[in-house]
Amino acid sequence: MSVIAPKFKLSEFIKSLLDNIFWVILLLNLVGIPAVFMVLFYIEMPVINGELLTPFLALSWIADPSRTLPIIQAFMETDIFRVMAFPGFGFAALLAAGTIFVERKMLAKLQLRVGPFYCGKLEGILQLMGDGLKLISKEIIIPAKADKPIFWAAPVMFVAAAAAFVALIPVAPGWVVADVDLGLIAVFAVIGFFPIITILSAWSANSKFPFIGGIRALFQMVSFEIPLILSLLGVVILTGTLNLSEIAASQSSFPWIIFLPVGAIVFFITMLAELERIPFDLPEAESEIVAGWLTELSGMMYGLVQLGTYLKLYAFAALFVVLFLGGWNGPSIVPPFPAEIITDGITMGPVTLKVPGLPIFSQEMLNGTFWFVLKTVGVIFFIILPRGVFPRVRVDILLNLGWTKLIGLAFVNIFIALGLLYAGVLGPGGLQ
Amino acid sequence: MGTATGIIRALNSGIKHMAMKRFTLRYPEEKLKFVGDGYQFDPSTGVGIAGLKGRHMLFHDHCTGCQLCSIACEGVAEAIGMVKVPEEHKHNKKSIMPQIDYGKCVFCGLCVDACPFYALYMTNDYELSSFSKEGLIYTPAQLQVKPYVAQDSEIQITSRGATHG
Amino acid sequence: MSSDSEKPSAAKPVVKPVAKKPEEKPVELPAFEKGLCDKITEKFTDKVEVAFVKEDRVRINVSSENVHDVAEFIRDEMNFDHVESVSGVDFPQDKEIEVVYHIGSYSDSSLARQIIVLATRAPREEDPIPGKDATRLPTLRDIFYSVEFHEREIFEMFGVFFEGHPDNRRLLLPEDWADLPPLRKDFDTRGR
Amino acid sequence: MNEIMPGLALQKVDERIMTLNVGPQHPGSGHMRIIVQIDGDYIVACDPDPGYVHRGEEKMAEYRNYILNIPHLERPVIHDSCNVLYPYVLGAEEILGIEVPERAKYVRVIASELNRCIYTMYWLAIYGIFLGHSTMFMWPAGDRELLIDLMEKMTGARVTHAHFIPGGVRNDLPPNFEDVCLRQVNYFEKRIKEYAAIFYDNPILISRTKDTGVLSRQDAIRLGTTGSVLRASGVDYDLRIKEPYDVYDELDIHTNVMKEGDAYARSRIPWLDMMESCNIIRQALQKMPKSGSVRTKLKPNPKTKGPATVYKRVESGRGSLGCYIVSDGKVEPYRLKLSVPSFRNLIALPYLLKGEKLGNMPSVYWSLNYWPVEADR
Repeated sequence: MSVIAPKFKLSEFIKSLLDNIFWVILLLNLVGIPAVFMVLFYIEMPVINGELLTPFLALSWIADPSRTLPIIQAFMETDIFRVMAFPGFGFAALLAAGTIFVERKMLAKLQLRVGPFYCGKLEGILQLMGDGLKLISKEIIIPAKADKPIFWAAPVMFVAAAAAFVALIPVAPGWVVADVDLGLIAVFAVIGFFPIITILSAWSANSKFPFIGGIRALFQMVSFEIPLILSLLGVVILTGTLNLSEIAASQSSFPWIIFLPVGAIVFFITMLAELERIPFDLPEAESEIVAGWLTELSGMMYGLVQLGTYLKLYAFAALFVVLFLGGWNGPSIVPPFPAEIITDGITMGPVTLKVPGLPIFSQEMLNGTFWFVLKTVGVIFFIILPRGVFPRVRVDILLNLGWTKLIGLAFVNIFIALGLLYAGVLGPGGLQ
Repeated sequence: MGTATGIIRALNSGIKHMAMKRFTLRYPEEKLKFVGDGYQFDPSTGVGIAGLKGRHMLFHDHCTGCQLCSIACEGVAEAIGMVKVPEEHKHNKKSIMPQIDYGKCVFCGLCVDACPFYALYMTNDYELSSFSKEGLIYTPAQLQVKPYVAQDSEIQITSRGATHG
Repeated sequence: MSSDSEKPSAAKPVVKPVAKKPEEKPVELPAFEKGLCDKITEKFTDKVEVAFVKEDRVRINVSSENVHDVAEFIRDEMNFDHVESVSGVDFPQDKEIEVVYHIGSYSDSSLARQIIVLATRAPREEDPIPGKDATRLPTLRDIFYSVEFHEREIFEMFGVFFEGHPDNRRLLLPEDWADLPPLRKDFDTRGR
Repeated sequence: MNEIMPGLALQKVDERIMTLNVGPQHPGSGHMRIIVQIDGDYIVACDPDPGYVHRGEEKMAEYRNYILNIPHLERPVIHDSCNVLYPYVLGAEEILGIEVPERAKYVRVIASELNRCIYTMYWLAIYGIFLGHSTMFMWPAGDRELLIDLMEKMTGARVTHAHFIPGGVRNDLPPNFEDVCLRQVNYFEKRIKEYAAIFYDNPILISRTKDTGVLSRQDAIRLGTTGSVLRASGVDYDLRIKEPYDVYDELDIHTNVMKEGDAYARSRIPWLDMMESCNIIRQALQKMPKSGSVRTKLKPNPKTKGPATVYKRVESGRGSLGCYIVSDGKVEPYRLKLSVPSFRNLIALPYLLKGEKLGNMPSVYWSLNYWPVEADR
């Protein structure tokens, strides 16, 4: 018998399990299904088999295999799916979670240690879930003299701003949450929110170390926004558009990094600074100012900020891919969907199953997503790698770098772009 | 371009190390190998024999109850107390033997140096954790037991870096 | 406190038997150290008492009035430039606290092995009020900058107030320490 | 207030000045507090406040005899426990009048050099993490294991060895130790050379620590600093050469001196010293008598020759470490004073930090090779 839990009884354990299952089912019925219905009422329902779908029909027909896929497809067309799942939050959060795991394992490998190992049996793959559960279960402690409403709101606002950033990223042709014409301007606008949220959180905590960290974050982000914007001007000059989807589409034959390597390097460095990653993690420099502006955040508030940070990391990497590496463009490697399945159905011995609604995703979309994710992961690798290699820089070196060197290089990049434009090599829309 | 070369050298060094072997000793699964059977002391020459300073081992047939180990511990940790044992030995008139509190012991081994009768040695056993303070107090009967210590891992130096086997 | 009264009687000869050593066997004295010692005795003839001259170590006992001058002479004329250690030794039976400066030299490589041990004594109070009683010595901070923290430590550990020290505050002990200076002999660790 | 309690002082507060308590519960301080006053990003005043881990080793030593002092006197720097015991053991040998066998002297030199590397690796790991370089935290912490393994084979304990004793060392080397030691030390040296690309030649590190906290040669001498801080300021002073103890005069030792005196030089000197230590270990293994006694027999409660005072010093991982023993002829020391290098280097901290940026505080502070527990004793 274990000493840690001496009063363990199997019958009581099973009883508690049943108890939990009962409550889950009860809550699902009382809250979950009404919520689903309410959501469905606000979605424009498609016409399937000549009949307008109602929420009731949607839930009942989904059990019919011949109607399941068309209904799912119809939901994928809706905005709420795009915001919550594929090009939006869910997809980004999944990539962010993957980033965190890969970062930890990769750093561990670089540092000749093991990293997360025990949680989830397979090389600690469930470690992130464990950390999340821990953060949720922790008590949230708020400083006594903090400005409570702002202090509470700051982490939520941080995640919201990061999610807004994510919404602007086109993942595959046509797959983008907000396809705005002034997409790049919108990106700059969203980036402009982060220093404000940071300084709000830091100021409202009413504590010394968060205050210093917040001020550092403020001037770091503000001073690096200018080279960030300038470094992207080259791309805008060459493409003649601010729409991110069109910028990505314009790189069908070659990515802009071939012509604008200087701009890409400047953007990469400013990206590291905007993301507060080593070597530019001054706002969280632990040996000087404890944890910077995150010092007083605890429990899930800290978890939210971390989630927002990694969403932001994904969004910046994706922006780099869209602007310089050609977005979803790449050789077609996903095989076309076998036509006989659509026409003849799936034959399994004597049974032939005809599934209407296939294919769910088009070949173009799958191919685009594949290349996009591959490139993004590559960029994320190079964002993560400096953490294992470089120490933290100092404030004056950072500002010196931002205000003198990077702005100068960004102007060099603009002149390169203008030169290319006037020499007639390139024009708006790509290679002439 | 000294800065750029320096940065590239650093990145290169970092990436190269990803191919090296992990050095971590995964403790509960792997356990370190030690030399010898623990620290011992030869009173005739006055020189110890190398070995891990772990849990003690008491040889009841050598112990005379002279309290020298207890006196040696007095200025260090005060971990050794003399207790009555229900045994009768000719050389141990008072029937007292050391009882060691591992909550206090600092494993310096000066008690072993103090013993003139080869009665107190140290062993390789270092896993002494217990759920209670009382569990850390080892009576003479417990100290008599020779521990089994798993030793399976050793530092190996390979072409891809050092590793714990 | 019976044990305490025994200690000083044994502690007393710390200086004296060794102090006679140079007069008894002057032949065995190492030459270089003797030269160092002679330099000081020439200048301060009867103000200093040479306790011993050993290999690499010269010990000089000075009264508290002259310690400042002797230290200045050691720094200016003999190229000793820093104090390695300042230790206090409590002698309750003599009613004195000895403060020992170990002075070394970095800048002169021929003196690298040498340590001049400069000892002086302050009166000792039975009931000390650190900083307010007669247990005072002149500070050497203006001569050797490196004694700053050491003298602060002696102040809190022995209650020796260094007059002229710019920053005579507590260093290691907690702010609310309201007991005897802990390294004095009458501060017994047993039973505390 | 100032008169009642000398430790407390009320200060006037300028509105521009912000007072930061760096420590004792701060990732960038260790077991000490640095009261830093900053004006914007510049430090205008700095007041180190050690003493959080003071445990009165010197007082404890007055109640124990010369042998029982050994386990607790190594506690101030457990990572450097052989070196912190070394001056005490040398002093006790002079007071007790014991000779040390030749082989024991070599064993002591090997143990002392191994321990110096172990300490320096730990110091380097923390220097890495202070600068935000997590790899430089993990690599030294892992490679240190190679030497800890050697010390464990040699002394039977991983950290607090209690190995040196007046009259030699506690036990002889285990069989086959020389080969294992040579192999692991050679690999260790190869490893620490790899730190150059990622840490010491890293342009970001150089730009961050170069020309910060410059301690000139005159100031280094005047402040009485020691060890790597002194050698980084251009003073060639190493007790292993200047005042060789045991068998250091028979070994070929080379000191590393840098002229710059900034935080970078101060952090580079210990690294170079580690390679020198590897060299010394190899020489000592070669010259060591292959057999012989390692310990002069000693009673458990040894008698002294009579009243005496001894001041012995050795070069530890942080600098010269002195031990002043006053004996009144009893079995216990009458007074024992450890003159520790960390305490001597601490005086340079307020001097160097004044006028520096806040971002330089960790690099300057830890480059002083300061070990808070040792300074408190």
